[in-house]
Amino acid sequence: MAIKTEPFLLNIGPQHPSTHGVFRMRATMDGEVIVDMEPVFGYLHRGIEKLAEERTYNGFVSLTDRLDYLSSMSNNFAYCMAVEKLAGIKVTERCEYIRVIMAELQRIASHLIAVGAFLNDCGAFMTPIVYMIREREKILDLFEMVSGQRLTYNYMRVGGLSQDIPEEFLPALDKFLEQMPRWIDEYDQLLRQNEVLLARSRGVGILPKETAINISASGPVLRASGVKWDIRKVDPYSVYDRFEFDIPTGACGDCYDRYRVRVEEMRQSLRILGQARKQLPGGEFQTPVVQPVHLPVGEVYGHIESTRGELGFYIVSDNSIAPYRCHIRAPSFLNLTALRDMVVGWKIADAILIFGSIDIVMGEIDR
Amino acid sequence: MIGLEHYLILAALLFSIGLYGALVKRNAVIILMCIEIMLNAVNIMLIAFSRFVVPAMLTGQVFAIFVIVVAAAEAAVGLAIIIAIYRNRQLIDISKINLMKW
Amino acid sequence: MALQISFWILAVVAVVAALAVVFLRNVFRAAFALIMSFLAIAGLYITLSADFLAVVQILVYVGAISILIILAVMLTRELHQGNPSNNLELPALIVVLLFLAAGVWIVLATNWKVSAVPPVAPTTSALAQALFGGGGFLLAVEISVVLLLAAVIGAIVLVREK
Amino acid sequence: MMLESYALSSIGSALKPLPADWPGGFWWHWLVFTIIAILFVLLMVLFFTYFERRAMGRLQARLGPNRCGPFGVIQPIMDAIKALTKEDIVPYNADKVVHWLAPAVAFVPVLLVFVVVPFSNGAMLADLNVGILFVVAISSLSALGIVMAGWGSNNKYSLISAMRAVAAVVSYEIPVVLSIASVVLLAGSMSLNDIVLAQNIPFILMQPLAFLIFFIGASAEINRSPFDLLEADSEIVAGFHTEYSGMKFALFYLVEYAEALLLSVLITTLFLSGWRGPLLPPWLWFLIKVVAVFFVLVWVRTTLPRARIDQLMALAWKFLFPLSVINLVITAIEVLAWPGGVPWPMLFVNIGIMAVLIVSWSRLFKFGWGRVKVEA
Amino acid sequence: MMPYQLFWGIFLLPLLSFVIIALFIRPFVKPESKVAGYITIAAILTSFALSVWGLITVLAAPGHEVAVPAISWAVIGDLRINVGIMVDALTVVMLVVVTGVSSMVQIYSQGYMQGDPGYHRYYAAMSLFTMSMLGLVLANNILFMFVFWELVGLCSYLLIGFWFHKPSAANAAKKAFLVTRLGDFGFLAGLLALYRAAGTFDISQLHAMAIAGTLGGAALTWAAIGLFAGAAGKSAQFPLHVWLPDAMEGPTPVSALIHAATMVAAGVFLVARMFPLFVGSPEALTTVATVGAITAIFAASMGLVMHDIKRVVAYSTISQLGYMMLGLGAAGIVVAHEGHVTLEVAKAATAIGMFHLFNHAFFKALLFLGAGSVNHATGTFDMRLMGGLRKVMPWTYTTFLLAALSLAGIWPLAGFWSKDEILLTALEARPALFVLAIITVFMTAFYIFRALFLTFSGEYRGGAVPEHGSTAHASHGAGHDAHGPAKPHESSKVMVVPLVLLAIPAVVSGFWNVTGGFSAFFGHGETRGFIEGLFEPLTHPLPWGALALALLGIFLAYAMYSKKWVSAEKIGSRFKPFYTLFYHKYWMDELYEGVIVKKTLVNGFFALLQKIDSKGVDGAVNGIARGAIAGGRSLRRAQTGQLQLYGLFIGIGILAIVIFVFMIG
Amino acid sequence: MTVSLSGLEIGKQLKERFPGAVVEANDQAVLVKSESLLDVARYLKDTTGLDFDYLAFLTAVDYYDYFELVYRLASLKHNHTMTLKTRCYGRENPVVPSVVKLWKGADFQERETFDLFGIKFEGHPNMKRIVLWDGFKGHPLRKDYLSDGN
Amino acid sequence: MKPEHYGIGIAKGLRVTIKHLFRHPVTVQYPEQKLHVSRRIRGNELVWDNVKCTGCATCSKACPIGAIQIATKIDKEKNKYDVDITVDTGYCIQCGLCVEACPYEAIYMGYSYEKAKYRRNEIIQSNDMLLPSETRIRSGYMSPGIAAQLPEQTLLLEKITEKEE
Repeated sequence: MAIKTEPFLLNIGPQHPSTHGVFRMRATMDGEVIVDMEPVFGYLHRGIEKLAEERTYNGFVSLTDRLDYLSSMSNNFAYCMAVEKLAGIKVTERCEYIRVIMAELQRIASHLIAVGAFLNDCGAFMTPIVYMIREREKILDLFEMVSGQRLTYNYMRVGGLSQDIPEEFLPALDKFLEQMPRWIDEYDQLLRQNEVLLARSRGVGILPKETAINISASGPVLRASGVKWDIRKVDPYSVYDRFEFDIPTGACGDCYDRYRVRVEEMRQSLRILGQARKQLPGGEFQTPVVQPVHLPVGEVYGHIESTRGELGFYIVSDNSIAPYRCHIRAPSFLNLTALRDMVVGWKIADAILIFGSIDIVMGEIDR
Repeated sequence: MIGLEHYLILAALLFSIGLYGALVKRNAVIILMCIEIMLNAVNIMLIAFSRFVVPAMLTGQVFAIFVIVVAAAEAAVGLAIIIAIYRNRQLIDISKINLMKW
Repeated sequence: MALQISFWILAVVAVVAALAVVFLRNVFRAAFALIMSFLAIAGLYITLSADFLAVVQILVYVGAISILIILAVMLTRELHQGNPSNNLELPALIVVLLFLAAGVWIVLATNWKVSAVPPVAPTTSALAQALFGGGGFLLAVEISVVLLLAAVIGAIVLVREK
Repeated sequence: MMLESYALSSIGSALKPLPADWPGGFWWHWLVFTIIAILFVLLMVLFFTYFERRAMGRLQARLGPNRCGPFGVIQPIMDAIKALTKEDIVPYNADKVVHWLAPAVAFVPVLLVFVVVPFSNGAMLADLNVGILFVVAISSLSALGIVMAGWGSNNKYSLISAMRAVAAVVSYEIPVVLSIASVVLLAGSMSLNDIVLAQNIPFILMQPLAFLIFFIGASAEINRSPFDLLEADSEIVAGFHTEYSGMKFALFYLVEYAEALLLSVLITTLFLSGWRGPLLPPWLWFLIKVVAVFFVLVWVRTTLPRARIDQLMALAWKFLFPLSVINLVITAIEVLAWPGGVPWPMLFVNIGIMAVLIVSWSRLFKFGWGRVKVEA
Repeated sequence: MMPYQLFWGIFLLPLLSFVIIALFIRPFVKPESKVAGYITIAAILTSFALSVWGLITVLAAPGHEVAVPAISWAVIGDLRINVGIMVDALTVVMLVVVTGVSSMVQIYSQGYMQGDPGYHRYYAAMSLFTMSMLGLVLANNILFMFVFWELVGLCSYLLIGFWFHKPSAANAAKKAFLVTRLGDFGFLAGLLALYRAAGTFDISQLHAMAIAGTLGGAALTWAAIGLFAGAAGKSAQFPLHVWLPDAMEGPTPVSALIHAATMVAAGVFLVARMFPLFVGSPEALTTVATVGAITAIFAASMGLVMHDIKRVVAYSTISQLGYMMLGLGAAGIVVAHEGHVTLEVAKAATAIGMFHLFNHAFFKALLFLGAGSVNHATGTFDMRLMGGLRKVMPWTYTTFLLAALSLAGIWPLAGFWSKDEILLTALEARPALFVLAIITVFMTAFYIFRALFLTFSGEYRGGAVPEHGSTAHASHGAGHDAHGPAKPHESSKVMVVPLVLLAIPAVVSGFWNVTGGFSAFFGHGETRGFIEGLFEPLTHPLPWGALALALLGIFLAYAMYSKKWVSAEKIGSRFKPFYTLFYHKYWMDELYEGVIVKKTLVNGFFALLQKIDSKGVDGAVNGIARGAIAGGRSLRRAQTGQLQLYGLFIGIGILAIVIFVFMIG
Repeated sequence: MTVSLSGLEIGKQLKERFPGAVVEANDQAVLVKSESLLDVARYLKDTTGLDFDYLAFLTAVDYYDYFELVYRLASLKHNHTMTLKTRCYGRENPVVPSVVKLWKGADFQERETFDLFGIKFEGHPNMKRIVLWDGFKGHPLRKDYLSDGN
Repeated sequence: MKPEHYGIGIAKGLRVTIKHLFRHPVTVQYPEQKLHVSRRIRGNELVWDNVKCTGCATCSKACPIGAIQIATKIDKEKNKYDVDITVDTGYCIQCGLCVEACPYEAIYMGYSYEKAKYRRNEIIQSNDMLLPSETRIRSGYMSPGIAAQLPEQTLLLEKITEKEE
């Protein structure tokens, strides 16, 4: 029972509680129904791509932290991998494993926020996000332990890591791996079968498979639409080919599927973590050449499966100390393209939910 | 002492105000409001009669209940008509809705 | 005494609010004046010891009808044009005043047979008896139910999207 | 009890000369109970704001307010002081009169309702014989305040909120009144005190379905989560009170909690046998029950996500309304069958009926999501 | 001893199911779930059980009648309308027929309508129909009978036009509705005539008055003919039969229930119910018998040439209904001829027609359901595209065969017993009509076996062809497209079981009257002598003659369509004029459409009226009008179209009246 | 494992199909003329065996003389990728055809490229700035961009 | 997926939340109650060792932000190089690259994290303000020796362990 009025313009954001940053939707509304929507962003644009052209290869690592600030480790990872690919550096086994451990921990941390924020958008008053932030804090503790920071880790370097993991890290990780599955189960109990949540999210904001592909969506958004596409599987980088894990996919690409896919991915990440923990070898944590100054002329595209999708760095080098051009393929940015298609025709409440289910980070979109 | 006449005159006054509004106003919603005032005036009268003339029987109150029922129905249908007209013609100015003129 | 005071207060409020409905330019405020008037009338019912009806008045008129009217006001949004009058102001005023005069004259000229019996105290059960009891208005109640149903269906049909 | 009871038969008769048997005259009774009612409301609201934040904190693995005073108990007072000293902003181009009046219009009816609430046997301001109807009628008035606020703020979010308020209030009045009607049928009176007196078995057992409908419907009407669409902060920021600050905002805050209090009090009175209980004094029982009900509200709010407006309406019209009608019919039959009072074993039957109805109706209705075609 | 109030339940249960489905199930439940079907089936099966109980009760009751207390419904002035039900032999037999066939059909529909988007609507309409039919049967009051009569018509309209998105179905529904309405005018007229003459609507009072003779003469005759007109409309008797074949556009179970077993039989039932009135009027009886006989042969002849299996069965239905009418009329004539008619005798006389109705209901429903089953398998109704289904659909074939044999009147199946009674009565009453009837026997046997052989023997000819499927296939509903042209197969169990269950009464129901039990039941103990002894071996040549004729027809069909000894085409071309005549249904539709509606009404009568109007009336009017226009111009300014101005005038008017009254008073 | 298709092979195919369109084909990428970009892209997307249904990213590089546009295509079906390049000349008003009709994912990326490089995409439905505000002067990712907007 | 329409999901959720009522809250009351941070914490101030520093300006080059200014001049009186270091802490992003880059271990990340300033000019720090002191403890970032002396990090992971129900 929608109340129809004449169309009017509604600015959702940039100062709106659930736009996850400074994002704005210029929505044309008919009553509560959105008839047209235009995303407006750029409030956070810092020109990181331009900054990259003026920084050394290693000096830029700390700036990649600021891209997707909820998964800085993945950003570091992707950037370092791309540069190493260009420079032809082969990093040590131990380093690869630690990187994988960090990336997967980061994935869990980020998905916790994504899911929590999604449920919060759904109106579950703070509870899920508070619970999930608590779990995330545990992961952040681990990150703090290795890198000394809780948000912008700046942990990886071209050719390795900045430091080896401290000795108290592994016991803590074990403890985490032991606890976490039960917490995830508990969150599942909290809302997975909840009638209201089902009503709100199932069948809402469906992103069909074809559209998802055409729109270059990636990550959980793409997988929720039923496409089994995960860079870790289809183009295994680092040591991902040594782990057993599944790619969870959704049935139809609605908000509920995106939520479920994220939760399942957390479980899969735990599986990977368990295996990586077992296989973790000793040895050096970085290759002797730590500071590559002049990289060979050429171009490279290195991509990883970041928490939000395919995060890629396209780097063109001209043998100077800095990249000639560094393009960042930001998953949120491309996933956001799908927003208009998904939102139009739904109510404002659904729009918020759909937006939340895409899980964007403005730092990455605006760059 | 307040007697029957007071209430009746009050009712007449309210009725007249409502009638004036219904006759004069252009906004259909306002006209509907005025009609509600008229119905209320009638209700006051009915209840006053019930109270002063047949205090033991409450017949007037029974009729007032029916008036309220009719008023509710009238409000629902009237507003529905107004909204329907508004949707089609984007106006609720009753003097421009003169389709009764052949 | 209390009765008198309350009558006069309520009567004045009712009349002034009714006048406000007619003369206020802002439709939304007019709607609130209408609510004011309804509330005053509910008070008047209490002075007439019709407590049940007073509550029903609030429930139906204030709680439902006014809300619907406000909804219509918000939906149609012809607010800032306000509440204009048509060109019938003067003739209507004359007719209405004559009407009022006739009414008042009739009221004053008639010799009403006012009963001295005290009113029924709690009216609820008495009303129920009158409505549903033997020799009551059961048929009328049923008919009004049908009327309401028809109104509801009619309203739904009218407002429905194509 | 210190105060003896005096029941007004109606306000109509109250306007007649005062009876002589009240010590110190009739006005004392009014004065005392007015003060009690207002104090009760204000103190309980203050307590509730604290209690809700505290309980919600604990349910969310947090602490809640803990800075002001021991365990943060004077937090609400601090909040009040802060609200009072804040700048009062009226938005540009807003309808100023409406904007000013809205909080008052919302607040007064809620306060008024407590006139008929019995704190102990007969301890109430006015024992109206149309008590519960009075409650329903007056409490629906406070929606007007919300509509005024939404309208007067000159803010689109507020306007959406006002429209939602209109739709929700009009819809939810019906199941709520119908579920109350079945209670009234069982009690045989509309006076709240009589309803309490009629509850030898709490009506939550005799009328489980009515309780459920009332709980859902009334929490939707006072926009408690999961039906807090009017102030859905993740969607329409804060709805009707987006543009309010300072004291006016505090009044809305007060209204919100006073309504929650009202809901708790009504559930206590209608379904949990009010002030009745063994051992403890009645007013304590009353308070305990009220707080317990409020805790359930907080608990639910902490757990559930928010419904959407069309689902809210669908729930009212397709689920609660038919079920409340059915429940009313069943209750009427029971009352007809046992005119002297429904025997207690019927409570098992009623619980059974509730279970069957809910399960079967859920199947039929599916809460609105059964119809979404999801292509696997 | 169960209380007689239970009879109400028979009627109320389908009503309840209708209400539940219409108000709750249809809006809230997906059509995929079969809830509606279960509810309907449960309700009607219960009704059926109650009906059987009723039958037993009435059989046991003295006088074969049960008094059920009436309920006072409305008191309008002096007119007190009671709602009562009339339970006698006729009622209970009809009850059993209606609920029995209906329950079978509902079960069958559970399979047939599966997956249709209008599933719930279908069951709602079916429930409503069953309810109204039962109401019609139970009513003790001719006014209520009329109400239900119209309700039945409405349901028929709804169900024929069930697939209303198809123009042909919508048209057929309209046609059925309009044509039966023609008859209903007769009914209404008869009803009013009766009320005027007798002053009551109560059926038993009317009976008593008719028997006693207080009601008689021309009034009775016209009233009876009026009632018969209604019956003819509903039972598709000769001039009003055109709607029934078109009504086959509805779903097949609808055809089986409404257009074979129940609604069309309502006409016959009406005549039977009011039979004491007819007995008082030989003219009316002759009309009934003649129309019946003509309908019988007329429809049978058309049934000979149809390609659509459902239409063959439909024409067969018309023909059989003609038989029933003939039976009723003839029996009436015989009875009236003997003089001194008592109520019992009059009622016993209806037994002949009603017995055929009773038997016919089962085997005709069976035939329709069989046709539906075949359609389900092949996706078409066109017999030219079927063939060879005997092997793949053994159950359907067997039951269809039994029904066909029964229809053809083969000993000892049901049709044999009832048909020959009619023949004999006709012979006794009007030999001319007997000749028509006996020819029909041959035709019946031929056409039904033609259909049988075309459908079931020989080779499979492919089922629905996409191009052709536009008519036949489309009538099949949206849900079954998937297996239309594919290989035919036996229908699902839910469809076969009702077929088998129906086959049982189709075989055995005839034995009830072998020794006149049925007549005795109807006549409340009174039987007529002329039926007794009819079936004792070879005492009477007629049955066996008819049997031989029927066998001849079967053989001919066998020769032409199964073995192809005789070429059907050759015979067709030999009798080209007849074939064309039959195939075009005697151009009845064209006659109605072209001649009656267009020529007579539009060109003739209306044209004449127009001429009178334009010349005579207009001349006079125009003069006045011109004056009025001149006046209107001046007054026109008052008509602003502005509602409030009108309101003001009203106000002024009221004021004037008030002032006037108070000045005077 | 994602197969990176050699530019040489695809270049050969493209040369056959679109003579004159391919400027250069090396192991990494195929460089096509901007006029025939749309045809080539459509061919790459719709041909069975290639099925490049996924536009991984799109960006530009400023080489002073010309802008090089880089399209990284992938096929989810066959799990292979390739890089398609084109160049556009002129610094005042460089124009290339838009591929947004083929891959809707190009929508924001083309707008961003326009925003930061000043390359116009012909056929884009909503060609306006995306991350910078409308009145912004200059295109920051150009090599000759100075922060005062010249 | 099973049919989930009878409020079972809601009941499960309610169970989870009520369970938390009986668990310990995880938050700490910050100003009174403090946790130990990581030994490698990159606190929001740099600590400079004027003895080890040669003024080579490697840190300044490594800084991606350019927040470190190094100026050297010859102090003729004392006959040595004078190093002037100026760090704009407002710009500093605490990436730690300067510490990593320093060949002489002359610059450290700070251990403390509560160094908010009231005035803007206070955040630009130079020579003496950067020296280690009681309140300016060096962090163990990139220097395991210091790390070993710092207290062990408090982990939330160990602080609350769920009780087995």
